[in-house]
Amino acid sequence: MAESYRAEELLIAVVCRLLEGSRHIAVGVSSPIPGSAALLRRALDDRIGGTGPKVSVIGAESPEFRTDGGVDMFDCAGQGRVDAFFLSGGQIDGEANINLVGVGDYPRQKARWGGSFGSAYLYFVVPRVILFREEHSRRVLVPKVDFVSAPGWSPAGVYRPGGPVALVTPLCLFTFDKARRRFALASRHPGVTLERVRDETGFDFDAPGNVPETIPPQNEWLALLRGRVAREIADPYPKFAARVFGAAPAAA
Amino acid sequence: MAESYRAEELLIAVVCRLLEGSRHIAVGVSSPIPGSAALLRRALDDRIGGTGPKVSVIGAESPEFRTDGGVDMFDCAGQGRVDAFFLSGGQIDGEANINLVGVGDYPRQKARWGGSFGSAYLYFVVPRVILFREEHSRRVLVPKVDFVSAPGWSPAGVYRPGGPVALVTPLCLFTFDKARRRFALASRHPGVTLERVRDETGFDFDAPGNVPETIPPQNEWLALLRGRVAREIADPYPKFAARVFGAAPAAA
Amino acid sequence: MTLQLASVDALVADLADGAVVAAMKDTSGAPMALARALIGKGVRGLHLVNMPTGGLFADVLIGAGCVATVEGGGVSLGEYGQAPCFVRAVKSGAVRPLDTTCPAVYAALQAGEKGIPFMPLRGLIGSDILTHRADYKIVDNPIAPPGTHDPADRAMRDPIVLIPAIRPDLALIHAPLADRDGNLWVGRDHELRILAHAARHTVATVEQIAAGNLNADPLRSAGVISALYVDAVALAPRGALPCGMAGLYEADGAAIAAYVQAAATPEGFRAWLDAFLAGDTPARRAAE
Amino acid sequence: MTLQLASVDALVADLADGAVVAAMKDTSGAPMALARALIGKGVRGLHLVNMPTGGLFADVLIGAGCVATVEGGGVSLGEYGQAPCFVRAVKSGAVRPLDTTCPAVYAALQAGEKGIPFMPLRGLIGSDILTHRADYKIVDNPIAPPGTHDPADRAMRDPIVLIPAIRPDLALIHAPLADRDGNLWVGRDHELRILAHAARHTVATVEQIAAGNLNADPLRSAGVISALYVDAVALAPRGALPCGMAGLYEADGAAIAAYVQAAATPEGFRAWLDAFLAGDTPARRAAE
Repeated sequence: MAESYRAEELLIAVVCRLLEGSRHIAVGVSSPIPGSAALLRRALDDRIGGTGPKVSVIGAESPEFRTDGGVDMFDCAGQGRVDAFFLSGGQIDGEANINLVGVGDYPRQKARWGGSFGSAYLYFVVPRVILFREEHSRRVLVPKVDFVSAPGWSPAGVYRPGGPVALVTPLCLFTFDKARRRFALASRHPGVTLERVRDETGFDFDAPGNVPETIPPQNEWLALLRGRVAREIADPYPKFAARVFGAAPAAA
Repeated sequence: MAESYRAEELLIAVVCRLLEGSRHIAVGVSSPIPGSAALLRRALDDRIGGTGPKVSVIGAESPEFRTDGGVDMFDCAGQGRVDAFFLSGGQIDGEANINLVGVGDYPRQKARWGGSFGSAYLYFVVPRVILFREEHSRRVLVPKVDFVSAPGWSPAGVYRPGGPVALVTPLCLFTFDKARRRFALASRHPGVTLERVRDETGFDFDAPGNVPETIPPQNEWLALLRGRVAREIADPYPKFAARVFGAAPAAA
Repeated sequence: MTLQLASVDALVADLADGAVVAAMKDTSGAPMALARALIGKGVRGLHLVNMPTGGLFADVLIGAGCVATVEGGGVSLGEYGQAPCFVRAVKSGAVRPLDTTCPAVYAALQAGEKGIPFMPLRGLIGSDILTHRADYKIVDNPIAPPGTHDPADRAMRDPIVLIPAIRPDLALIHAPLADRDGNLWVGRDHELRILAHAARHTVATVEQIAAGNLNADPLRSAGVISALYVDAVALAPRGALPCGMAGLYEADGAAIAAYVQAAATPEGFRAWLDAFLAGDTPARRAAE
Repeated sequence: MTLQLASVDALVADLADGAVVAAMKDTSGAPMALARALIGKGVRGLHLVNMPTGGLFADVLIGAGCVATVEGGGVSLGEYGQAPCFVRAVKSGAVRPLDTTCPAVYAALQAGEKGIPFMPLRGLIGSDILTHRADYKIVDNPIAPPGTHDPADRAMRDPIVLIPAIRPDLALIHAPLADRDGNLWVGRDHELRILAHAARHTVATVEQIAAGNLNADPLRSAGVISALYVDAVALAPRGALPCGMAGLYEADGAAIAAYVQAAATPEGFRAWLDAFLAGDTPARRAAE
């Protein structure tokens, strides 16, 4: 019988599936769910006898996960040595443009966020960028972002080995079609209807005739998640680990 | 009464005078005489209550003199933080072009030396480059170098805060006139005639009506040289220190 | 060349209004003791370069009215939320944001370190960062592999952005350790070395003064900023608080949360600042 | 991710003829044990990048016929004189010299490290290096300060050289220490980190294997090349001889002087090489 799971665990499982085959996954700041997904990926790969991906967590203290600093991390991505990364956005639009700067006319905007951080670079050089946002609403998923921190696609001739592959929200999983510059609904999370996704999404997207439901995390995934992964994610994200898994850091 | 001195001590004194006012002197590989001059400069400045220049000796082991490595040293010079450096040449011509590569048609030359090393960069960015060569002959001081490792001057518009100020040989001291792109004979070492300098120099140079004789090192300079400087230069150049000053390394 | 230890105030005494100052992200040693000195001195109009992002240090300086321009990848208090003074100052126009992406800040400072006028950087093309950065130039990559660079074919021209060098007038550092020769130990935080090299002048507060020369220790010397780049050093134990120092002390989370709450209004920030300037440090409060 | 220790020969077993290999100057840990493996394997046509200069390691590889192109700031045995095999091979045309200046090698590898196509460098203009380096481009600095860049005024155009990136196929390192996770400790020799980052693959011989993870030690970790960049490690105590290892052992001056004398002729070099390949190391000779 399938165990019950938390909403976070479902999202972790969705992201984890998108990371299959990665050799080096980097996780940015304030990303406990993507971070857990990367660690789950590693735990799964380790189990089947392979060598799990290297996971670098920006801001982690433990030698196993920490980076050599920002310059090295960006250089590493520039060398093509980072396969997967996660980005978010205060606004994300239907062409996968992301906005981390603010709403309204720049620079004196009516809403101002932190800034573009590494997005305008990493979105270009990391082959598998997964967009992740814990709010699915028309406020966030807009027809056109007010400020392009990083564009979802680039014209021919622009050096761009990287870019978005998917967008994960609490309602669904979209995949990004690079050629068509559009999202397609790949699965809706259990209990979510296509209509609800359409209602709460500000941009137009493709949807197959019969949108499958997101597969919930298997029992063995949940066991790994609540064991090894929970202990590991408690290094960079102790509060998250305690809240979701009731876990203390591995080293504590 | 003036003490007798060795030929090396005279050259050290000549170079040392050219270093007056430097805050940071860098010394390249295989440069015991320039290195000793830099350390004498520092010893003299320290004596008069000032703070002597920082002396970085490429290849030195002691923390006091060693550099942070090649990249840092070149960057440091690029920042304008190296005031003086020394270059030499298998050939040096009358426009202060230097050749560290070889004689004859490149690349299959009839004589081949090591290569240009840092010259093609440091000659441009270090304000006070002193050319130093222990052989004064028409073989070395040529009308035109066969290969320009680094040019003695640059056209207007080329970024060039640095360049040659002087050429020191066993026979004499030339200063370089940047505007006229010519050397001028500043002094001939004791016992050397203008005629001899002309005979043994392959390029044309300016000479005043009455060329002064190089001032020999004062007794107090010789004392410093044979004491503190001899001990210090024995770190990077133990054989030189033993041969010229009979000195062992300061730390030994 | 033995360095005299200075007072923290003396480190910034000569800093002129309008200077370009730079500091690293809070987790690399937030120079909070230096923030107190800068605000106490009443400096104005600074161009603050956050390497590559700003946090509490930047927000406090902005709130105190010291900053005219804030450059970097972003300003945020991370898990504590948005930086309240930064957000307010940008919205009101009190501060001009020079938004960019983190690796562009590093590229600019590395260009400064090398004495080159610019550094190329991938990415950025098509972003609104570029729209608002007239100082960034797009050129056609002259080194593009053969066949990819046909000037007649716009699609094949391989555009690339050039980031102009930054050479800050003053770098502000809080480091774990200095020696009396003026060398700083920053451990594996190699970016602090880039910062000190790029800046025309560098001052540092430190947690501790080491006995002997840091470069004489083969283990320490791998993490040293040479005295060549350091103008003055002052002792400021726990000088990063309420931010943390890796391996020495944790950030004071309660104090940062209290800051976020206080700084939600200009009046609240002013009251917080008065206490901060009066030296009402978390350490002192904890002792009460 | 525990690394299996390899044999020295295994480190280069997959290296193809014609590959671009890079190593640092002899004083940063000459990978002499790897030279033996490369020559034993009979690799040919290498493009050898000396970072930034070559010494005994380069000269031996060249003499053994492994190298088609030698790139760098120079090849020399320093106080022991010219590098005999290099000089002979350049004169005969057996090896193509790609002469440049030391900081250009660093710039090329730093561009490789950053994944950018080129790095600008001051200097070089008017040198014959530039005459023979068609791959180096001169452009007008697009970032020149206002007023200095009038396209009509040739004298004011601020030309600057762009150095194309180098990404070696294989970096060859001899380091003091590695751990079983594949991290290398290189201390203050930060350039070795640039080399490993720039190269697509890196192999290393080391003097010793550390207990535990080097990154777990706050002092060691400042001088570590992350395992992320290291493909394989082999133990080779005194693996730099007859070159020295800073802090561990001195160069064997007598052995280098003997090399210079022997390598003055092709026959002499061949005899020296036979002994070298047979493992007739200075340490062994000293024991006899």
